Amino acid sequence: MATLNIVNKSPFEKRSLDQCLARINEGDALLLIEDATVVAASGTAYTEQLTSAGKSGALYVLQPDLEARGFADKPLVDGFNAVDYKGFVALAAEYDRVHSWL
Amino acid sequence: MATLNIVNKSPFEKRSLDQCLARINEGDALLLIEDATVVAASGTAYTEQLTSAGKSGALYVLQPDLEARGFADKPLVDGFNAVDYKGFVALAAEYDRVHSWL
Amino acid sequence: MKFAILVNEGPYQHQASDSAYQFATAALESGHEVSRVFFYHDGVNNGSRLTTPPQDDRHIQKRWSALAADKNVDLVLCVAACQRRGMVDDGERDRNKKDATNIAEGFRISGLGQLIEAGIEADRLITFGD
Amino acid sequence: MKFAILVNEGPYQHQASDSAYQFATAALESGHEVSRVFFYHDGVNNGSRLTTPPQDDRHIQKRWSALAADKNVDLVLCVAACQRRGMVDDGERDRNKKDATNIAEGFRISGLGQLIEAGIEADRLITFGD
Amino acid sequence: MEEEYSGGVEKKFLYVNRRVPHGTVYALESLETVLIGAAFDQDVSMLFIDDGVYQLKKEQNPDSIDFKNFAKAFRALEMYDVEKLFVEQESLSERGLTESDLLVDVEVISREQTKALIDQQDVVLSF
Amino acid sequence: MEEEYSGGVEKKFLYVNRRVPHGTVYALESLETVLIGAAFDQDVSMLFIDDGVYQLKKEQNPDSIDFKNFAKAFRALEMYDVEKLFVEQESLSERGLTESDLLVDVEVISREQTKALIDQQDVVLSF
Repeated sequence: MATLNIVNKSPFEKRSLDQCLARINEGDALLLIEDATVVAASGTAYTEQLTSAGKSGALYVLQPDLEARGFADKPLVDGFNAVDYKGFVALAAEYDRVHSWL
Repeated sequence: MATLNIVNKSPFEKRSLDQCLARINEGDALLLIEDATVVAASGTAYTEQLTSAGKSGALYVLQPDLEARGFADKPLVDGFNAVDYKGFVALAAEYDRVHSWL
Repeated sequence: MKFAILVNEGPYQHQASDSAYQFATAALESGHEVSRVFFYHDGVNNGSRLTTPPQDDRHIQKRWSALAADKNVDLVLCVAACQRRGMVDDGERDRNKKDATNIAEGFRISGLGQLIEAGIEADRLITFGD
Repeated sequence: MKFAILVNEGPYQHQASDSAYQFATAALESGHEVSRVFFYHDGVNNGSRLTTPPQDDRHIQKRWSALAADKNVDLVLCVAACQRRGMVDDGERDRNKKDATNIAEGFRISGLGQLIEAGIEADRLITFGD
Repeated sequence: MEEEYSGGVEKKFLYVNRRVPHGTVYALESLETVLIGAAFDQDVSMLFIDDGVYQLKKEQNPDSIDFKNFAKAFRALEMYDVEKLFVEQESLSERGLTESDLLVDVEVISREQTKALIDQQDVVLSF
Repeated sequence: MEEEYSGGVEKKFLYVNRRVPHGTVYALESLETVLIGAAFDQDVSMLFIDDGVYQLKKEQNPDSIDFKNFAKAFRALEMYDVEKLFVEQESLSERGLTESDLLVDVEVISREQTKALIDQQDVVLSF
C-alpha cells in the first residue's frame, strides 16, 4: 500500500511541502502541481531536501504547470520525472490512494 | 514615518509572519489578527522570535480573534498588547500606513 | 478505473477548478470513468451561469457544463455551501424564497452524502483546493 | 480620519469579510469616516442577495447592506471581478445578455478606478484578504 | 440501527485536519462532512495534525467575532459512532499544547504512527 | 497628456507582489490594478519580493494550462509611465534566480532597501 502525495503551493509561501515530507512513507510518491512546481527546478533553497526525499520515494512534477511558470528550460532537481495530465491520472490509478496536502 | 504591519495567518501554515518580520522597520508595529493570533499565546515555537521582535517595535494582538481560538486564558508572549477592534482602528490611525502581509 | 473528484475553490481565483478539469478530461481520454465531480466550499461558485469572463480567456463554467453534456459526468454542488454563497436552482429558490436562480446547465444541487457516496463507489477520490 | 477598506475574499470561506466589517463598524463607532469599501477578487461575492446562511449564523451580505443604508458607506464591487465570478446588476445583465441579476441592495458595480480613488482620498487604506 | 449504504462496502475514510479554525471555513465544513458521512456506516477516522490541533482547543469563544461555536459538535461525534480521533504529539508540542488543552478525548499518537495511519486508508479527505 | 484626478493630490502608491503567478489570480489582478491606476497620475512603484519574483520569470507559457499569458503586459508598463519596478536580491537568490531570468528591466535592491522603500509610501497595496 502506498500513497500519491500531492502538494500545490510553493514551500516559500506555505509549509505544506515540509509538512507532507515529514509524513511521507517509504515507497510513497510525491507529485508537485500548480505553484509547487517552481521548486522542481534545480537551484532553489529546497533542492537538497527534495534530492534527499527522492532517495526513499518517487518524485514527479506536472510539466504543464512548470511550463506555465517559465521553467521548461531549467534542469530539474535530481530524481524528478515530468508528467503531463495523463501521467498524473496514471499515477493516481497506480497508487492506492491520493492525499492532497492543502 | 512608521508602518502598522498586519499578519493574519498562522506561521506554522504560511511564511507571511517570517517574511514580514524580515522587512519590519525599527519603530514599526506588528498586529496579529485572525489565525495569526495563536502565536501571541506564549509557549509556541515562535515565542522567542516574537519576543526578540518586540525589542525593536510594538507588538499587538486582536483580542476577539485570540478569544475565538480559545487563548483568552493563556499568558501572552512578552511585549504583546491585546487590543479590540477599536484599538485596531486607533493603531491604523496612529501609524502612517497599514501593510497587510497577505 | 472509476475516479471521483472534489473541487474546493471557485473559478478564476485559484487554479483548483482548472486542475480538476484538466485531470477529468485526461482521465476520460485515458479510458477511465469520471463518476462525479463534487463542488464544496467556494467550489460551488463554479456552477454559476452568470459569469462573463474576458473573451480571450477560458470559460470555466461552460467547460464543466460541456463535460456533463458530452461525457455524462455528474456535477454536484453541495447544498449547504450553496446556501452560504448564493448558488440557487429552482428548488432552492422556492424553498428559501429567493427571486432568481443562477445555476448553470449540467450542475445539480444536493447533499454532502453525494461526496461520501462518491468516495465509497469510486476507486479513487482526488481533491483539488487552495 | 477617513478610512477606505479593500476586501479580497468572499463570505464565509475566509474571515476577511468579517474582519473588514468589524473594523468598519469600530471605525464608525470611534467617530471616524468609512468612505468606501471596495470588493475585489472573490470579495465581490459578498454582494450576492441570493445567500441563505444557517439561521443561527451571521448574515454577511445583510450586515454590509445595513452599513450602506444606515451609515452611508459606499460599497463598490469591481466590475472585472464580477464578470469573472457571476455578480450581476441590471446594467451588467443587459450588457452581457444575462437572464438574471443577483446583486444586493446597497452595493454597486464599478471600475478599479474606484479603488485607486479611495486610496487617494482616504487617509488610510486597509486590506483584508486570505 | 445504522443505515447500510452501497451494498455493504466498507471503506476506511480518513479526515485530515490541518488548519486553524475560524480564519477559514474548512474546519467547520470538514466536521459537517464527518457528521453527514456517519450515516454511511464506513470506518471513519479523524486526524488532527499541524494547525489542525487548534480545532480541538478548549475555551474557544467565537461569539467574540460573531461566529458559531461549532467546537461543541466534536463532543457529539461519539453519538454518531465516530470514535477514532487522533492527534499528533509533535504538532501539539510545537504549539506549546498538551492533551489537557483539548476539549475531547483523543488518542495522542507519534509522527511515525501518523504515517502508519495514513498508510491504512482507502480514502483520504483533506480540505 | 495625462488625466489629472482629485485636485492634484499626488500620493506614493506601492504595489507589493509576493505570490507565484497562475496558482492564484492575485498576480494578474494586481497588474490590472496598476494599469488602471496609471491614469490617476500618482507616484507608483511595484515591488517584487518572496514568490512575487516568479511573476517576472522569462519564458512563462501558460498556454499549457489554457491560461492567458499576462506576463507580456509587464513590458507595457513603461508606456503607462510605470517605471519603478523593484526586485529584492535575497528573494531571487533563495529561488536560484538572477536578473537575467527576468523578462523586464528592473532595479535589483537589497532587503535593507526594501525596508526603506516601504517606509516612504503613502499607500501599500498587497493582494
